[in-house]
Amino acid sequence: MPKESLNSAEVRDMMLAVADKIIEAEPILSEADRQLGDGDHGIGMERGMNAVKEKLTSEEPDDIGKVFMNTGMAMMSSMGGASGAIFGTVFRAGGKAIKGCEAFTAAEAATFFQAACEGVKERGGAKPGDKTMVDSLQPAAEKAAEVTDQPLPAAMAAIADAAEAGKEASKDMIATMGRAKTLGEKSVGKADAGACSVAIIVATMRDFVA
Amino acid sequence: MPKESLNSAEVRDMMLAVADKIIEAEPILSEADRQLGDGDHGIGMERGMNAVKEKLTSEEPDDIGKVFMNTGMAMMSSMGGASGAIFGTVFRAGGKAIKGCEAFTAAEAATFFQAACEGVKERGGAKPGDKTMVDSLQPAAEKAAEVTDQPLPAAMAAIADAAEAGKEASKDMIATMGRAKTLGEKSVGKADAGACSVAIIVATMRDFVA
Amino acid sequence: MSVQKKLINDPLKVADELVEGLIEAYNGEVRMVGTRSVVKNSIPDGKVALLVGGGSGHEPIYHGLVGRNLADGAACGDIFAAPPPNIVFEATEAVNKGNGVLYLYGNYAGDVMNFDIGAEMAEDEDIDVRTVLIADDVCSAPPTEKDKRRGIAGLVPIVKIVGAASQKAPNLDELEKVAKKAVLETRSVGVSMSPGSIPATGKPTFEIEADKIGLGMGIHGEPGVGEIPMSTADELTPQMLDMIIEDFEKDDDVEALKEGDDIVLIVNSLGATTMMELLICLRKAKDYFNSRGINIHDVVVGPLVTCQEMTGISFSVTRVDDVLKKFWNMPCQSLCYTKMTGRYGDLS
Amino acid sequence: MSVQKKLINDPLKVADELVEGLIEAYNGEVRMVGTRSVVKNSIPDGKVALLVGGGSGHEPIYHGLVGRNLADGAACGDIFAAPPPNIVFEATEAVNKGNGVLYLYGNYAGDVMNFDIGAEMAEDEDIDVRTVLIADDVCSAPPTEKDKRRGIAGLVPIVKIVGAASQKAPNLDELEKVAKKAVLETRSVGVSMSPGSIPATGKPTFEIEADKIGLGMGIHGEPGVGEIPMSTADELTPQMLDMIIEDFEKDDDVEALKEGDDIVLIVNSLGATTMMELLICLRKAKDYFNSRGINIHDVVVGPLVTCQEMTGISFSVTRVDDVLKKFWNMPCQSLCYTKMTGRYGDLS
Ligand SMILES: Nc1ncnc2c1ncn2[C@@H]1O[C@H](COP(=O)(O)OP(=O)(O)O)[C@@H](O)[C@H]1O
Ligand SMILES: Nc1ncnc2c1ncn2[C@@H]1O[C@H](COP(=O)(O)OP(=O)(O)O)[C@@H](O)[C@H]1O
Ligand SMILES: [Mg+2]
Ligand SMILES: [Mg+2]
Ligand SMILES: [Mg+2]
Ligand SMILES: [Mg+2]
Repeated sequence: MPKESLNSAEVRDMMLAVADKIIEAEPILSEADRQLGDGDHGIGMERGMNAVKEKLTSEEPDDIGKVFMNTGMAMMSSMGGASGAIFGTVFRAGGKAIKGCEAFTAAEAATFFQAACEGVKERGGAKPGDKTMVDSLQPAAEKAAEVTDQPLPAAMAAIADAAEAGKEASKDMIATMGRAKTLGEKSVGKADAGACSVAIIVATMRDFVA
Repeated sequence: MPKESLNSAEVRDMMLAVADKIIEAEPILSEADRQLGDGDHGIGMERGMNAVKEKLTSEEPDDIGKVFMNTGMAMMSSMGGASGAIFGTVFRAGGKAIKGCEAFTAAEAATFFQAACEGVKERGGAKPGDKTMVDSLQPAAEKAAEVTDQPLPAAMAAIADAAEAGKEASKDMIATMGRAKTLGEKSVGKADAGACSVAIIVATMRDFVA
Repeated sequence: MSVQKKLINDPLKVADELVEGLIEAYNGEVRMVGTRSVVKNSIPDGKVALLVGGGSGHEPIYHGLVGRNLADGAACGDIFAAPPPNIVFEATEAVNKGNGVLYLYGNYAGDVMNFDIGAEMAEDEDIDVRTVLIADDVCSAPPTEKDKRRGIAGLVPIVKIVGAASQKAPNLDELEKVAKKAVLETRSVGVSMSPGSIPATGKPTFEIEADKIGLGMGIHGEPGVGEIPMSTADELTPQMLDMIIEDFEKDDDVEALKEGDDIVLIVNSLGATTMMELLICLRKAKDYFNSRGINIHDVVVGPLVTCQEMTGISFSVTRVDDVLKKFWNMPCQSLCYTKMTGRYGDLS
Repeated sequence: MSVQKKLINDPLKVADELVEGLIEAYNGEVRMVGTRSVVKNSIPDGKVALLVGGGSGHEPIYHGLVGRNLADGAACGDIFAAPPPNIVFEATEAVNKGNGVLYLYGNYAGDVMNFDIGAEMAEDEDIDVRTVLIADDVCSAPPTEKDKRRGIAGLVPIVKIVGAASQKAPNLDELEKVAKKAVLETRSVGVSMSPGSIPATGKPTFEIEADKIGLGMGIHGEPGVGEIPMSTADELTPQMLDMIIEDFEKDDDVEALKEGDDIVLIVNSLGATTMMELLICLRKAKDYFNSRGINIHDVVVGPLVTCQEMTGISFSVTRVDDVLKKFWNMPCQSLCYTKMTGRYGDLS
């Protein structure tokens, strides 16, 4: 049954679903990183998501923003690596922006993704086109801003499509940041590992509310 | 044309033939050592035989015993390893025993192989049955003592058969010396690398006089 | 290359377990702090502290550089992953003796972000933190973009020098100056013949054809400037050293390496490359510098900065003037590098 | 395992070239003598000299053990081959300072024969030579036949201790006594997961199934006591240490290792096995000795005695009483092992 809005317990369940999907995708994510980086992205995300599950199931989910922030904190302090800081920032910055909100709707999603994207860009200095997870997160955030008046399931579907398209677009980009940058032209044709994670995260959120 | 006796130039040429055969057999000898030891026997023998060629072609072969002794010195000082000392001793001890002889005949061959075998046993402490080159050299020396009254070609043929049979017999032995000893029962079925070298050396001497 | 048989336990716990072992290797000189930091037991009050760190799996660095006249502590990440901010912060608190903490680590996006967040946490506690990034890999960006370069085996002479300097440094400013100078004067080039594998997946970090080597590859298997045919020690050594010499020449921030200069030379194995190969390459490197009138003041050879069982080699050159030389010549002791006395010490 | 891509030149010249490189690594402290010997530049007149040696290809040993408070010289053979007698003799002449030369090397048939012939040559020149064989590998023969045992990584603590003792040894007799005691108190066990390869042939030195490891294998890939299934660090470590403890128990020539004893522990990589793995095993070894009340006085971890890119690990234990401990605690410096000061030295 489609959900028009989520309460804090549902947001927690959604994040638990995200955690499981990412853990499941570990081999895919590691392989993507092996093509362009050092091959550990899936391992790191799995470690982070296990910490998320432990954190979210050990506390009462009293605030939607805090559920996301706890997700971010759990990732940041367990993962390390570029993605620990980056994905930790996604959920910490995104969650902080909607702290205190009563329900997670398309409007909150828009606030969340835009704050997340700004936070990541500030933290890591990556611009769109640098072949990082920003290339999936930024289109998602932009689309989210356009669909605030839609029901949550439709909005999340549009956002997920944008994230997926961004990830696909990252294939054509030449890496300029992080470990892949010296690949230069050779990096063309392969999707960025972090962008793959963003696409999976957003798709799982879409499926949860659908 | 069969040779009844060899002068010092012929002995030198025989040793040059031996050197070429051993160099040619490098892969076989290394493989035999790889089965039971550290896999370098062929390399060491090749190094030694290259030194022998250099030594023997740089000097006039005035004395038969000295040709053999120079062969031994060249091996001993270039090879190192167990086989440098052992095969160096073969030719040094054998050569010393016939120093000053006028011609290399079956009688000199007998003196040569017996002194060589005694020298090796004293140097390395191996007994027949220990699965070393002694298991090829000792039967060769024993046979040589029996055939002193035969023409050199026939005598060398008999000695070569004995060396070959000794090498074959080494397959059934359990290694108790050197690197192979901890193989124990597992060493059964494989010929000793040094025994393979002895068999090749004696066979080449046989072919040279035949 | 097939999956390696590694002597580990739970593949996801290797970082924790190896740091536990590292503490034992130091046999009383260091202790574990917080989640996964290594800190010296005796840091004098008021000492300007030196903190290093980075991902695990490259042993003996980074945590192996904690020691006498070296770093005071290390923040240890998981395998090939920068330490999270909380670990950086815990290490910072533990090494801080009231006179500030210098962060000195390799320039990787993940490390920079996590150490920066750690520094923000430390500053909230009024701990003075300064950061100098190690960026010695000349193949990872042109001299005009040194801030984009990776840190590889040049970190060994840099941490050695800065660690010595930190013993008597009057304040963070002075130590930062030495560190910046050491970084500026240090340049490295690496090659790799075959990959290491990630303990958790058993998978190699990259693929390469049997007759090729990766020129300029990073210590996580990051691609370098290209693949070239496998060659000999005597061909490859000058080719790599030329790249270092050219980099000193092309970089406006630093003088060219010239006749009469003194250098410290590091010949590093990336893991499975043998000491035999390092020595054969060193022999050629000595010729190379001799013929240019450049004096090898000291040389360190061995597996110092590794990527599991990766094969490959890197050269690092640090030009040492009288100041850097003084710091280089001090004795030091750690898992990664130990030096009893100066080159012409009193013991025969 | 496929043929390794090695950074060498002519495969038949690797031994000569690596020893040339080794001389450069010592940067003025040692020189090449004769065909292929490494000798310290400053050996005091009248010093009882210490000569080590053996085949090349196991770097950083044996020639890497020449150094300050260590060996005075090394006779270097070709890859995996004992040095020929003339090299032994040349090294002997060079280290001899009128008070005799102690030969201290691993117990291999080839080494014994060649060193013996070298000693005969030296005696012809009135140089007093004494030989002590290193035979620490408990898997290579039972305690009743210690004279048949191979020398493996236990040679590192033994040469360290005897090198220190040789600095002040009054005569060859006294040094021989220390050496015999160090040998008696040192026991090792090794395992191997995969072979190294011979540079000249590119071939691995042995074969082993993907899920097996060779227990008790020697440092040239000599078979050990059998093949066992691949296992974990925490299972294998106590299994190996038990063999060492049992050997001390069963040997009538030596007391059992008991509570309160002090030991020096060596955790050695046979080549490509990572420092990460060594540290994980060390962590378990520490537990093991702790629970038995045996005190690890000092520990050395790293690739010290290798066989090219072979994977595997060995543990060596030397029990140190007050005399051996005094020698252990002295500083030393060499390519293979450097120790700045004792455990509680003056530098923080
Ligand atoms: N500065 C950055 N800004 C945004 N994303 C980044 C940045 N650096 C790296 N990333 C993302 O992190 C991913 C790599 O993560 P991971 O493999 O876990 O870390 P590491 O690079 O430390 O091994 C990249 O695919 C990229 O999407
Ligand atoms: N004590 C000994 N007496 C006689 N022959 C020996 C002895 N030790 C070794 N050998 C011979 O040497 C051969 C091995 O030679 P090689 O591989 O060249 O030397 P290493 O054992 O030093 O690698 C063995 O196959 C054996 O025949
Ligand atoms: Mg990665
Ligand atoms: Mg051999
Ligand atoms: Mg990583
Ligand atoms: Mg050998």
